[in-house]
Amino acid sequence: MLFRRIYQFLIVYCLGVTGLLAIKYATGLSNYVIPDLTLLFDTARRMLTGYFFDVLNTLSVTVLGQMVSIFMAFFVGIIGRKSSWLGSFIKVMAYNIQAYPIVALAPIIFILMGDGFLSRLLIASMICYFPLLLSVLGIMASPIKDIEHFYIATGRMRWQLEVKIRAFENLNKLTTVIAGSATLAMAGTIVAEFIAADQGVGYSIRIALYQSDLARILVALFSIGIIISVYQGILETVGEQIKTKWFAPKGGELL
Amino acid sequence: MLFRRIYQFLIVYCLGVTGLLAIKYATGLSNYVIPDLTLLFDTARRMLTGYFFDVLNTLSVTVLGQMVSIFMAFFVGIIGRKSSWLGSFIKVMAYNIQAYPIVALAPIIFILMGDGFLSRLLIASMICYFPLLLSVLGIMASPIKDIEHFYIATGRMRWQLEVKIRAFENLNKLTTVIAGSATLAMAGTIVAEFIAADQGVGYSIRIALYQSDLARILVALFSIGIIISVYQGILETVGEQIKTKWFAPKGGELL
Amino acid sequence: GDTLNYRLKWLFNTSVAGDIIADTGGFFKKAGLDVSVNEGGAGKNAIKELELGYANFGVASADQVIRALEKGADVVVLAQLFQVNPMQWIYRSDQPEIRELSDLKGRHIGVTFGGNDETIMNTLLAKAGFTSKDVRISSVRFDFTPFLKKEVDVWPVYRNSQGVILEERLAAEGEQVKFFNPADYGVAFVANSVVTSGTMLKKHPETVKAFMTALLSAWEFAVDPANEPQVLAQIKKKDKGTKNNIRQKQLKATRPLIKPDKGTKIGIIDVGAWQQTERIMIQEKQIVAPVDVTSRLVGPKK
Amino acid sequence: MRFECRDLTFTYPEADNPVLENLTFSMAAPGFNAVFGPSGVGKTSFARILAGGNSGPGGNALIYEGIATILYSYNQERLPGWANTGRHLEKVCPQKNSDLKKELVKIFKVEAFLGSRFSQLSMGQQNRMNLIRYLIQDFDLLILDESLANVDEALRETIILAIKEIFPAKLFLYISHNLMEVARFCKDILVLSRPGKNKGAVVVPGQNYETGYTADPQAIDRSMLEIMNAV
Amino acid sequence: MRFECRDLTFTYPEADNPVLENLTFSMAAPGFNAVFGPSGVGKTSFARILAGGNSGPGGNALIYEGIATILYSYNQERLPGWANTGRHLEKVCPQKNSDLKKELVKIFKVEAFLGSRFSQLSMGQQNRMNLIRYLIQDFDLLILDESLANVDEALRETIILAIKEIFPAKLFLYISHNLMEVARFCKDILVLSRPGKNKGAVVVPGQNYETGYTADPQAIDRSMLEIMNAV
Ligand SMILES: Nc1ncnc2c1ncn2[C@@H]1O[C@H](COP(=O)(O)OP(=O)(O)OP(=O)(O)O)[C@@H](O)[C@H]1O
Ligand SMILES: Nc1ncnc2c1ncn2[C@@H]1O[C@H](COP(=O)(O)OP(=O)(O)OP(=O)(O)O)[C@@H](O)[C@H]1O
Ligand SMILES: Cc1ncc(C[n+]2csc(CCO)c2C)c(N)n1
Ligand SMILES: [Mg+2]
Ligand SMILES: [Mg+2]
Repeated sequence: MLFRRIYQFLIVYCLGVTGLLAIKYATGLSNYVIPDLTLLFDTARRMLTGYFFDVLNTLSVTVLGQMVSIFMAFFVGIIGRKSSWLGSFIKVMAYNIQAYPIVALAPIIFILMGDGFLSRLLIASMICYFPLLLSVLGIMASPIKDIEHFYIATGRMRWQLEVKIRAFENLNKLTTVIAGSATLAMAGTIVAEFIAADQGVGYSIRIALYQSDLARILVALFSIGIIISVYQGILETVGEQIKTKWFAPKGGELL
Repeated sequence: MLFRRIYQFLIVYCLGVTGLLAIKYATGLSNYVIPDLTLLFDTARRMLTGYFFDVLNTLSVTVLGQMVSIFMAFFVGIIGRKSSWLGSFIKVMAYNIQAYPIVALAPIIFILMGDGFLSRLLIASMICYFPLLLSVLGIMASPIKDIEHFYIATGRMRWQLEVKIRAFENLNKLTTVIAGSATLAMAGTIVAEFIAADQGVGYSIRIALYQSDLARILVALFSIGIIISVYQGILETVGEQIKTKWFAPKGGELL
Repeated sequence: GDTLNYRLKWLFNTSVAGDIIADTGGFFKKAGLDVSVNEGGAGKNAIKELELGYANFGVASADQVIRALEKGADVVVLAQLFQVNPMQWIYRSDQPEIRELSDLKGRHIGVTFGGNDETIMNTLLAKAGFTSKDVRISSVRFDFTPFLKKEVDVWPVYRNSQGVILEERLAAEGEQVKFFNPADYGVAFVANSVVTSGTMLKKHPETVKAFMTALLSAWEFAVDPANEPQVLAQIKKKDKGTKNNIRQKQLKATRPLIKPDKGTKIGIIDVGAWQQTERIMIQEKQIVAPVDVTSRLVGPKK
Repeated sequence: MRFECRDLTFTYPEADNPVLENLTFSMAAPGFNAVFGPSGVGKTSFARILAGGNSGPGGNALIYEGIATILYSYNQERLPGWANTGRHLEKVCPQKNSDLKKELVKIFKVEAFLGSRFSQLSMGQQNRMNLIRYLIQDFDLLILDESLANVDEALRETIILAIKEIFPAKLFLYISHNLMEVARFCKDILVLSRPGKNKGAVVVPGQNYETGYTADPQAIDRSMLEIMNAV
Repeated sequence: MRFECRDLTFTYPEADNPVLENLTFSMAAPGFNAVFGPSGVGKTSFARILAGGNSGPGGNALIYEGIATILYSYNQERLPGWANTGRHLEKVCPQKNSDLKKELVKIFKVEAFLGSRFSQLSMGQQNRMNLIRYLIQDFDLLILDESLANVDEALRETIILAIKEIFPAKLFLYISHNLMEVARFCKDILVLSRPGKNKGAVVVPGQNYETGYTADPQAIDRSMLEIMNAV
């Protein structure tokens, strides 16, 4: 699984680079616009190790940011699942904040929180939480009558139970979204670093962009891709294990 | 519904501005860090009309971008729902492209495709499609055995039918995600404009940002919020109508 | 004939006054040219556009030109717009004045990592014999909140655009500012210049000549104080957000950068400064080997 | 304890004709009573309206005397999947009924799969597990809408007789398609027939057998005939 | 046409004991046969293994002679919700069977709700609608796993008799908890009893009544007794 993810990423990456090189040689572009392989390897030799550690730095924020996002998404999703005024208000709030592109909110965040670790974390979480929220809202707003009826009828229904029932019945969807949101958290962290921080791979990309150095950007994308593949592979493996072990699902279905 | 969305947005906005002003006066920040109300109203008087039209310009790309995203998400989600090699490959590709922060890819896109409408649209769609994809994948990968059994057993199952069944059974979740993705498409368009375009409200925000003019940014956020509220209110109303009219749901459930 | 695309380095504002006038003031048209003057920005790169055919002329800073040459781009310099680099540092007057480089000691200085202000500041610090322990360097972004909040003392700005805006904004709160200009300490790092591709120059020398003549006379017109009302009115059309008085002050600040004294011909290339720029970039390891930039300077030279 | 229904009419929002029309009858409680009628006649609809009480769509047409808590169970309910059925049973069992729970577990023959998840049970096992958790609640009226439909006949008889013995003071409404069973074990049988036929609702007495009964085939036949005539 | 099962053993992945152990029997086809046994004995498991054919978990223990197409229907299936049930029926009806479809619609008494969505039907209506769509397919063996469990007895009899009349050349395996019904209408009845009891599988002959039959109560009782002894 993990291994597959990595070599599939390598295929995707090579396809991308091959495409760029095809454009380069077809239209005779210089190394300044699209680097050749020599330059690419040379840049990789010089920068890869550094970028690798930059990505690990980014990843540390990503992991935390993803957790914060999951927490926020469930929090808002659970409150916002009702069609009451408050539910709808929370939803409007969550949606509106999302509609503001983070690039526009960033200055306000910096004014309020400075440009340290917290801002990075906040921005990463804000980018990552919304897609999660949409799924959680969709799931939390759909009753599962054949299970819930008993608890409602006997006055046992609490919001925790309702959430648990709906989450459990949609475990597949939730794990897909949560595992998938890893890349969102990563992208979010990089965006945050890009506009604010002075650490992480997003910051390195910003510098490379300043100098229009596509070779460095491609090397950075490579390190990002490898590490995100590994991270996601691990998440997926863990997700599978949680699903099969902990929740002991309908083992051996005959249909 | 629509009306409620708008005044709820106004509340959110006023809360935000009040918070900023509270910080301003509590920590004695000057007008050049956080503008006071006079400066804010003055800026609004000068810029609001212009920003309003900028947002409408942005909205035109948003609507198209959202459609492209929905199409892409279903396309990838449908192909990627199988756990076959190809399905997994498509998924890795989709995830990897997503993991690359658009801020890093955008310059490549703008350089290769020019800075016209198409680049804006592509970037907006790329930002918006991934969260949609996650939901679509989750839904498309969960079999609905009690409905699908007959079609599989009688050799009638086609991918179109499978998709239709799973989409229909998860209509609630899908409409939530699609309506919610409007704000994602909006944010995506603004980011695209922010990075490179020379039209739309993202471009206006960039100019304000280069001058660190928070008053203008706040006015821009106001226009964005109003228009996105209206757009989303309309989407939701349409969604409700589709659900109740077209699909004639379980009218009058007694449980 | 075909439309010529002219890609600026930055957004439409007063510091591109001549470029705006060339277009809206009819200078290109008079020369029989159909030119589309396009805004630049952080995501834009004129030299790449020259190569991809999206642009025929462009504005690029000297470090961009040198970097592009190192990677084999076919770019030539037609004119050097800024005789004095507008890249300067702003600081509040209530801080000790920076009279010599040693006064930088202990200051909290902003630089854009990867930007040319980093290269310039590193050169200055090297000149002063400072190590990284003698000053505090902070990474700077596009918005100057840290400076406004007094978290960073010495902040990099383009003297004629953000410099003016900041000056005004602080003045409104009763604070005065000073500027620190690297050129005063012997660092003449070249800024924005007009470029085109070698192929363009070879194949259409007449067009290039006509273009440059029109552009430079537009700049002459733009910096002539006598034309101020007209010029400001033209800029306003392209740069609506800025207030009138700011625009006026920006124009005033732009003139000495473009035309430091009456005798200076606009666009004249300061070869010595280019050579220094290349040297600095080698020293600062921005490029690995010399690129012989002087051979690519094809416009009128000092 | 009594239950009455006066002129109950109900039409589904999108339907042309009412499912229930001017339904009027009364039933003495307690007892193990039944609702009987052909497929589609409106038994489930009726049961769910009852379960809604006076605040539901039935409104004032429903008159409950001495009946406060109404529970409605049906054969397609599921238990959540995160724990085994035994744990779920424990969780929803009021302290005071834990002995009752143990007793029912034995009678319903579910001990063997208390350790299994609900989705791993056979249909009849699911039916029984679901019904137990209702029986250990506090209720005055419990509706069993085909709640034992997928259990085999022998076990069903055992279960019904046990329920009658253990809960003599409660009212049950048993919905089943098994005519013989209804005729044997139920006290009052509300027979629904299609609206339009204008027969209204008839309450037929059943044989109401208790544990250790001796069947009287002719009496059963008579009850069955009466029920069939009422349909 | 014949169907045989040799030493079929099946254990669920997480279970301790097999559900089916050394199941061995053979059955002549065609005919309306049954699988009978108490709740949880393994009828559904058995039926689904059969439906999997030789490529399923049953593998070579299953021997089909002259039986190529096996269909498995059960009572909890649903039709998609986007169209009314009539449209769905049309959609899945092979051209050549459209007369058959019309006939079945009449016999099954489903005309009245062809215009309704599946979720708006009562349980018995859902059962019937689902079964019709299987009957209009091409098949050699159709398994009815409680497919009529929620239909009333009278209608169920009509339906069973009609199926026997219309499809005399096909093999059916009818799973039901109604002993009387099985004894009356089925030809061969495979009676499953719990593994461990080591009784194996017994095939008991039923009365196999056809349309217009006259019931012989004693013969029925004999069959019922024989079945109950085999359990
Ligand atoms: N949600 C609904 N909307 C419209 N009509 C409905 C709805 N639910 C049920 N009906 C109709 O109401 C009638 C009665 O349904 P109900 O489920 O009450 O029957 P029932 O007596 O329980 O039948 P069965 O024995 O088959 O379960 C049926 O004709 C059915 O089609
Ligand atoms: N997925 C599963 N995993 C483990 N055990 C299972 C699973 N499905 C069924 N069982 C067990 O296998 C046994 C037989 O189940 P099956 O559903 O075949 O019974 P059945 O004869 O159809 O019963 P019923 O008449 O109640 O439907 C039961 O004890 C059940 O608990
Ligand atoms: C004329 C002119 N004005 C502003 C910029 C934009 N810019 C580039 S770097 C930087 C911050 C200091 O390094 C800023 C504001 C420009 N390029 N040219
Ligand atoms: Mg019913
Ligand atoms: Mg079964």
